[in-house]
Amino acid sequence: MFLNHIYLIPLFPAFGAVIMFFFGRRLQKATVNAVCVGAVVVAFLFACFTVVEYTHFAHGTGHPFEKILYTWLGSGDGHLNFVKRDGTTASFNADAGFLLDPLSSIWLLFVTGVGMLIHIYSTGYMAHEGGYYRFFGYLNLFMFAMLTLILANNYMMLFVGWEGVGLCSYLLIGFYFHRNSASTAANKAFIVNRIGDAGFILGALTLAWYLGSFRFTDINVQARGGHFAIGDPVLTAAALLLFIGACGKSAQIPLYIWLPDAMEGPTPVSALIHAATMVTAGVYMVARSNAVFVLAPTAMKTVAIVGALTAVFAASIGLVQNDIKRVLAYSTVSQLGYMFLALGVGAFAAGVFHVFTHAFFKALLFLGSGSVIHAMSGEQDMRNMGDLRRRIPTTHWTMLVATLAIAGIFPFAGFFSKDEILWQTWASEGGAYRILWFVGYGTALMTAFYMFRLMYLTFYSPSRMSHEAEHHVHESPKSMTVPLVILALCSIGAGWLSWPHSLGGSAHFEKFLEPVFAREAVVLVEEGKSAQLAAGEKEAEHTDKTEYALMFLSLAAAGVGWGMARHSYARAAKGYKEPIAVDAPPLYKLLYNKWFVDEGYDYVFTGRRKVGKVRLGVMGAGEASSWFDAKVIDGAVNDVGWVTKAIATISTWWDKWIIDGVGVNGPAILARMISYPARLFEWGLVQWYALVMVAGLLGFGVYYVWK
Amino acid sequence: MQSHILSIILFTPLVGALALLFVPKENKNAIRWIANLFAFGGFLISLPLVPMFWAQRFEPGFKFLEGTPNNWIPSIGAGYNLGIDGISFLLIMLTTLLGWISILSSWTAIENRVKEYYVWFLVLQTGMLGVFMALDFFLFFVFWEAMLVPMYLLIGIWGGPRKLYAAIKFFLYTLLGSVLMLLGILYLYFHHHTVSNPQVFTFSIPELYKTAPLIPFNIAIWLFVAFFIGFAIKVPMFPFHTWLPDAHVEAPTAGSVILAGVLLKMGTYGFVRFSLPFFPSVVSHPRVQNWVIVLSLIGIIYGALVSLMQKDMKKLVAYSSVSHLGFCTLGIFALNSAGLTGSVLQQINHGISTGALFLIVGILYERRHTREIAEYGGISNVMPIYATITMIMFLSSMGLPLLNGFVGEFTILQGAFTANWKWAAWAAPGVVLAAAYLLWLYQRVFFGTVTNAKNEKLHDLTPREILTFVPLIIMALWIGLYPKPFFQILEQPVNQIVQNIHDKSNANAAVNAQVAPVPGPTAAAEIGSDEVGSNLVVSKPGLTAARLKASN
Amino acid sequence: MNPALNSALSINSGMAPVATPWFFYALAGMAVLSGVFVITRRNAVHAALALIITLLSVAGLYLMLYAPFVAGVQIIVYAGGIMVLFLFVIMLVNIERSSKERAFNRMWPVGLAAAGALMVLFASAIVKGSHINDMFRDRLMPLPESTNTQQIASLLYGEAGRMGQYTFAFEIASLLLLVAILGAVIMTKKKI
Amino acid sequence: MPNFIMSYLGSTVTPGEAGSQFWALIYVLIIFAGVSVAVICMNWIERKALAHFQIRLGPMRVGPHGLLQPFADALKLMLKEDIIPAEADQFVFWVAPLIGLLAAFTVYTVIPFGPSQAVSDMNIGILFMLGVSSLGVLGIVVSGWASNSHYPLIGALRSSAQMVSYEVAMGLAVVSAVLMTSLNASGTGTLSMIGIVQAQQQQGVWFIFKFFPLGFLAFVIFAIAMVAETNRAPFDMAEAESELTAGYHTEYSGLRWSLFMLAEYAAMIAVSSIAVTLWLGGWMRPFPNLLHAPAWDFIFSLFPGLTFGGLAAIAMIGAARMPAHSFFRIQRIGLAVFAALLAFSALLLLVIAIAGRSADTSVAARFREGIDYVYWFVLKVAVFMYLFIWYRATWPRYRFDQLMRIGWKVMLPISLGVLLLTAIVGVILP
Amino acid sequence: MVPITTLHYLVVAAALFVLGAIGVLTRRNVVIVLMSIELILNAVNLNLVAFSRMWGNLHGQIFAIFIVVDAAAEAAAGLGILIAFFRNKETVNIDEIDLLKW
Repeated sequence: MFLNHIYLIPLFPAFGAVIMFFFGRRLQKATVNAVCVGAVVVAFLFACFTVVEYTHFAHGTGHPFEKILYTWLGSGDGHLNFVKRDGTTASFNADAGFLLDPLSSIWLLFVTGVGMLIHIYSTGYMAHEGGYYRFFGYLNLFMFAMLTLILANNYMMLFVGWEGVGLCSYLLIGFYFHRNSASTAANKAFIVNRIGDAGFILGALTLAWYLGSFRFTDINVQARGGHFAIGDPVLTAAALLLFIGACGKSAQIPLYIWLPDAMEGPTPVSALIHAATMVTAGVYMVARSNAVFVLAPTAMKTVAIVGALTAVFAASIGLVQNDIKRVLAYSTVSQLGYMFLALGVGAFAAGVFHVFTHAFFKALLFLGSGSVIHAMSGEQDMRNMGDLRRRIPTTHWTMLVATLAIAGIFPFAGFFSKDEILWQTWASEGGAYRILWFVGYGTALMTAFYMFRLMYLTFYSPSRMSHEAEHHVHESPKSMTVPLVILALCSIGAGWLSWPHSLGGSAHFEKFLEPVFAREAVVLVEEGKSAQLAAGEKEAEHTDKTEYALMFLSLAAAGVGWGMARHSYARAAKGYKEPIAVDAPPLYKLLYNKWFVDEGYDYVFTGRRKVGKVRLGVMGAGEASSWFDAKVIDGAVNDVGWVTKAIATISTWWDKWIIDGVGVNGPAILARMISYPARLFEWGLVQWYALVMVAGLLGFGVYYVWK
Repeated sequence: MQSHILSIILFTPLVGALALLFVPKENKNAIRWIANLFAFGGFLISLPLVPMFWAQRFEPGFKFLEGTPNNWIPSIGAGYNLGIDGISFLLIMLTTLLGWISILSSWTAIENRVKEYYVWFLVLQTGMLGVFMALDFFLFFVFWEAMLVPMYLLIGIWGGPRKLYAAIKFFLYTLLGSVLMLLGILYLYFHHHTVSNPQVFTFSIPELYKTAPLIPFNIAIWLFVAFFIGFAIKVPMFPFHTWLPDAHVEAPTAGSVILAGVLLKMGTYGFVRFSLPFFPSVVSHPRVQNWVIVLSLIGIIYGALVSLMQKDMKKLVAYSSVSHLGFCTLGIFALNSAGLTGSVLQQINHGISTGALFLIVGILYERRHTREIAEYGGISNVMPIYATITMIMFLSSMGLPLLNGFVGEFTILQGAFTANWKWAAWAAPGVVLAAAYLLWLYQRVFFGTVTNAKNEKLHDLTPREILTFVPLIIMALWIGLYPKPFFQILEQPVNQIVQNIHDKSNANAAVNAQVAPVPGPTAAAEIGSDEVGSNLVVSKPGLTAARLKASN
Repeated sequence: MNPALNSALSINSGMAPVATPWFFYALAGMAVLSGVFVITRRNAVHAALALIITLLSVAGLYLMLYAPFVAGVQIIVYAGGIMVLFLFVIMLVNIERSSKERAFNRMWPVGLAAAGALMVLFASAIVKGSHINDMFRDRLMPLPESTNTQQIASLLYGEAGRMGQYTFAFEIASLLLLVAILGAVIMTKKKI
Repeated sequence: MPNFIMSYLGSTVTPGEAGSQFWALIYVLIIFAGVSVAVICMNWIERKALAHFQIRLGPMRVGPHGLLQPFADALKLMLKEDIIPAEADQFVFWVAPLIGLLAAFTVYTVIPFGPSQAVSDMNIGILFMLGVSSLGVLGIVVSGWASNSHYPLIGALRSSAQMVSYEVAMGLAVVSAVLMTSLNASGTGTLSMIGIVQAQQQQGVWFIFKFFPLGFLAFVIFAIAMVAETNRAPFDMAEAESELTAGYHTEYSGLRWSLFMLAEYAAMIAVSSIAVTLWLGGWMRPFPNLLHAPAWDFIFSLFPGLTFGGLAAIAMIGAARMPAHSFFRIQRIGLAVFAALLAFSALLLLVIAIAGRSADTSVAARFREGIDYVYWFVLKVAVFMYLFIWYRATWPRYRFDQLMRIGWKVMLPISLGVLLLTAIVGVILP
Repeated sequence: MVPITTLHYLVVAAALFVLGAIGVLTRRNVVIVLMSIELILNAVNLNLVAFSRMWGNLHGQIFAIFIVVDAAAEAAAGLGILIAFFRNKETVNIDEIDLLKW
């Protein structure tokens, strides 16, 4: 029953958003809570029941359940068709359809789950903020977009969610619109996302053009059908384009700049959107189109490399940030880097698992930092915090759990998912990605360091708070702490879902996801064991010693990171010095300024800053073209006008002097000369004229009479 | 029995104009009420057309035919001959809707010479409707020119400071175009005479459809150029667009709504109705098609870039329409059903969203009498409803899914992609830039605190102003959420045009091969097929096909 | 046409000329004489009266030429209408005062010479004409004098519904008169 | 000679038609005499009637009951000095009355006293009549101008203006009458006066009663125009003593003045006889087809005799009631002689009536018929004359602008309307 | 007496015509000139009626009637001009009316 009405899941929050849009202004806070939070809670319950019913429906085959409402784009009955690359025609339509399979059911669960918790959390957090109904309206709209994205059965429906999510992040980041920085950040976020979306659309179009349809099912069937060669150029191009979309959305290297600025928005927003749900959309999309990616090894390599690079790069910046939310933002970027690294090396399941665990502890971290800021009445800079351990105990304990999880300490979720990824990077493709393992390992070390740095600076180090801040410090209300505790439990428990074989577990999570990624990948067996197979049945053969060694190494890295952080920040009193600043000031300056990437973009891409006197980038092009338009084309038109005027003056001159002078007046004067004698003849006397008439008559008569 | 609904729709505004003549100049209210009454009446009368058309949306050819080919001036074969198909039906509905809205919106905007204003507006309305309905080239040209004069006056009299310069520029520019078009028409007219077996002179378009493609290639190319310039100026396409920003900046609000909403569609309508069916071989010729596509791509990027840097809101929106219409022309010259459908749909969307944008700018202009962006800031604190409506309209113009902009743009991209993926690749940044300049505008005008003292006291939207936006928002949402009916309406005419282009271009493709020493690739029989990509015939699908990279 | 009258007419169908030839000479003489008076009299009124006499004598000539209707019209329009007009004008404008000045303009000899030449021309034309035998032959008049008005009417207005030969011309003539009336009124009335 | 007379009486055609100048001359003389007698009687009757209207006796002194007064006046006029104003244009001054007289009398050539009793039956009868009457205007104009003084000039202008404008109305009325003549089988009307009367005979209805309101209306218009045409009674602006000192003929005196008077009266008679011919059926006796039994013919043929008898009786009573005083004796004898004269003519007429009663073509019958025609015609004209006098007695004079206004803005439109309606009705009714 | 023939009428008409011409050409007084024009027209009429009698059809006479109508119109107009002219020029002599002189 639930499965058939799967489309209701996104509609619940949509319904909430619509009510807020029309009646929000007039509702009190309680009703707003009831409507919006209620909508998400209902959506979550509905989602759980749907997933349960789905497991019965698919009983393990992973066969996707599809429910198509109506044809959204295209004329539906197939007349509006287009010519595919191989000349055959295919009907152009993208239907408003919903699909549920293991992959989307996982996403469904943790999105609605985390979403619900954050909604509850934000009732407390936003209690005394203005525009309460507007905030929840946007949140619900976001949930609607995210759920559409997850449940979409074709690329276009996915794109609807994709853009919707981008819009909501724009609205939410720009929630405090009277703050200029917030609106610029919002703009930046939306435009960068749009760049990604452009890539995504082109990718989708290539697929449609090549495979004739937008639906995931059709594409996967064809991709896995074995018609296409590995490394098929078109598929590679499509995969790359899709990956650009993913980068845009999930803030990977070239397009990550918007995420750190997105911290301008309220903290629950950052928690929900920029930690748990939206940023994972890119991963979901890549995972969803794994069949295509698998056929494009080059694309897989780029994904892996970009993932790794983003991870290490973001982590490095994270080391020196002082704003608590900036640190977490960069940690999210680096964790996303990990996920893409996993996808890149073909370990889709591992990547997804890391998304799953990361959602919990990163949301927890953000909410925790939110309650810290709430406690510190708006203070976000870690340098004026410290010694909050006893003042806000629940927040402290929950954040400690999250930090342990993210650092990858043993029993916590982070260990299992990160370790799995590192192991997969090491083991896949016979060691081709080993170099990336080192990068990953370094990032793990840095992650542990900056997370514990955060913990020490906020909780354990001696208090550097200003006096009045110290007085106001108070533990957040129940509505905020309860979600924190729940999330803490999840971030512990989530990891156990996929207890690795090597440690005697049965990796339920992977088994659950297996049908989505591998099963039908019976690709050209005669081509030899390609990466294609690796992703599928890897864990059976070798749980040899290297895996244990790697586990130990990653634990060691976490421990070392923790130690270093403790060493340099445990006693960081007011005016403490950053160790890196002390040891390598240029490196510190570089890292602190985020590798001057933003400035670089401003110079090169957006053109907000002038290079010397010339403005480059889009704005530069804009100025150039508007100058060109005003001066050259308009100039040309005006010149044409000027030329015609010039010709006109010449022709008038010509008319006046030559034609008029000579041609017309000449004969006129001539005529006057000639006519002078004749004129004498005219006296104006009537009788004279009569006489002339009579003379004429005479002549006439004479002629006739004497003819 | 010929249904006369088209004539009724066509002449209701004119009747209104006449009725207005009798109203004394002084009592402005009566004039306004009557003008609105007729404009709304014109819209209501066009409503029954919807179900009637819906019933016969799949039948081929023109519907609601009216009048015989040469019953107007038999001596030269000009006939009062009306008829519409899917494309013109949508554009007519757009015209009547926007006509009514713009008249409603100019309630308080126009204070001096109110009577002439409304009379000219209603005449303009008839002119526009006539263009879309005319099935006779002569009638078409008459309406085409007739529509120029009122627009010139609207800009010239009720415009802003540099109104005369703008009005004259607009008028001369379009006139130049229409003169060339006239030459084209005449050539077709005489060619038809020589070719048609009962040697008859006629202007009726269905007749000309039959004989126009027979024109040999090297002449047809020049004809196409003539028509192209005529329509390109109107669209406006890249090099000919400089009149648009001036015309828009100086035109009164309602004038620019109509100018952007409908007048620009004349150009694209001209392409679809005349250039494509008349010169299939020329249009599908790779070199020509490339040129036009390049121009429209430039239009998209260039338009977006220039609008990014504009100081004046209206100029910004004007350049945005250059960019949007660049999309439309891209869609048209992709020469496949998706491209064409997307292009017509995008025209409707552009009409709705840009119409709304101009109304938005108009509302601010009405309150503060300035369009400089720097003058504004933090408006959303003062006028929340206005801010939300603007946000919706900006999103629709940007092409956010679930709103009308996306549907049009995506189908065009789809069409362009299947035609030649490089085109779509170049068009995609247009979408991004659209987001950029719109959001930047939104931020500078709406976000932030109220800096300029004058902005504090601005009152929010009056019910009348909201009423002007309601239908546009409804249409935007409808096309965004459920565009299927629109696709079905456009299906038949578009397929017909595309099919016609394929048959004709293949038919005389062989002919052209000998005639025009075009260095087309020799591989495939079709001329310029791989270039076009859309009708590429690869011998065998699947693995071992020539590893022709898709992106050549 | 009542039968009684017809029978009466039949008896002198020979239609001898209405009056004896001397009537012609009397009338012609009177006409020419008063014609001379018209152009010689210094006083406009006298000229007018002389003209009236000429007109009446010409009307008489018409009667002799079996054209009673034309004579009637001549009397009514010319004598009754136009001459009254002339007299009116002369009296209103008291032109009479100016009769003291020169009656003839400076180039009267040239005028006279031209008129004389005209006379010579006419004379020669008449003389030559009379030589041609039947140029001015006098055929028996089939013209029934009594029904002259009816015939003119039929020519002017046409019979039994059909348009006469001159109906259109007649309408135009009426138009001409209208125009003349308007013209006269406009030119003369001080303030219209 | 007798058969000559008989041939005359017997001829059924007017002398003009018959082409015999001699008879035409005799006719002219008879008419001239008849008209002068009529003028003289008119003069007397007018003065007596006017007097009796104003309850006074009128001229009683000259001759019994003033009967000789007209002759006295005539004599007086002939003897009076004939003054010609200085600076007047002698010739024109002399010619003017002549033109007036000429115009007045030439009308009579056309007036039909009987089917053959007219000087000449021109087929443009009515046209000729209108033409000549318009010539009258000339006389007046010229007379006014010739007397070289302001009042006559203005009087002349005014009266000519009046006559010209009413002439138009009169012409249109006449045209509508002529139109009625064309409503017979052959569809062609006639302008000749005799023809018109015969048309009335054929159609059996006097035109005054044809298409009832129209004929009568045309008649009324003609009657009014008639009065205006002759500058009489309400329209006598020209001779208005109070304003223009007798208008155009102030400077005239003596015989010339009498010529004007003669012309005026002649014009009156002429115009009324035209009216009679056109509308009242000319020489037809009243109720010709209603009471057309021969007995009625006989009774009506007795009328001439009876009227004269009546007159004689009146004269006889007048003579008897005259006072016996010697002064009156001569008058009583005169009156008695006059009465005897009247009685004798009555007797003669009765004899003719009785002798010629049979409708055969005997001379007596023809003679009786002739007398009947003339009698009825003259009776109707007499009635008109009486009307003229009656108008003069009762109505005040019109102011000149009222006069003109009525002429142009009232009479003309109505006459046009009547003409139009007659044409329409004539076409509609078979 | 020799029977009157059309020739006689022509002679009379010619005479009248010449008289009219003399009047027009020589007289200074506009009224007289107008009258002489009337004379000329009468001469023409006479000719017409004479020929109409000669040829035995009525066209001549009808034409004469039209000429009479025209003469009336012409007289009206002429006198109208005369009065208008007289009112502002106080003179009636035709040779003083030379506004059209170059």
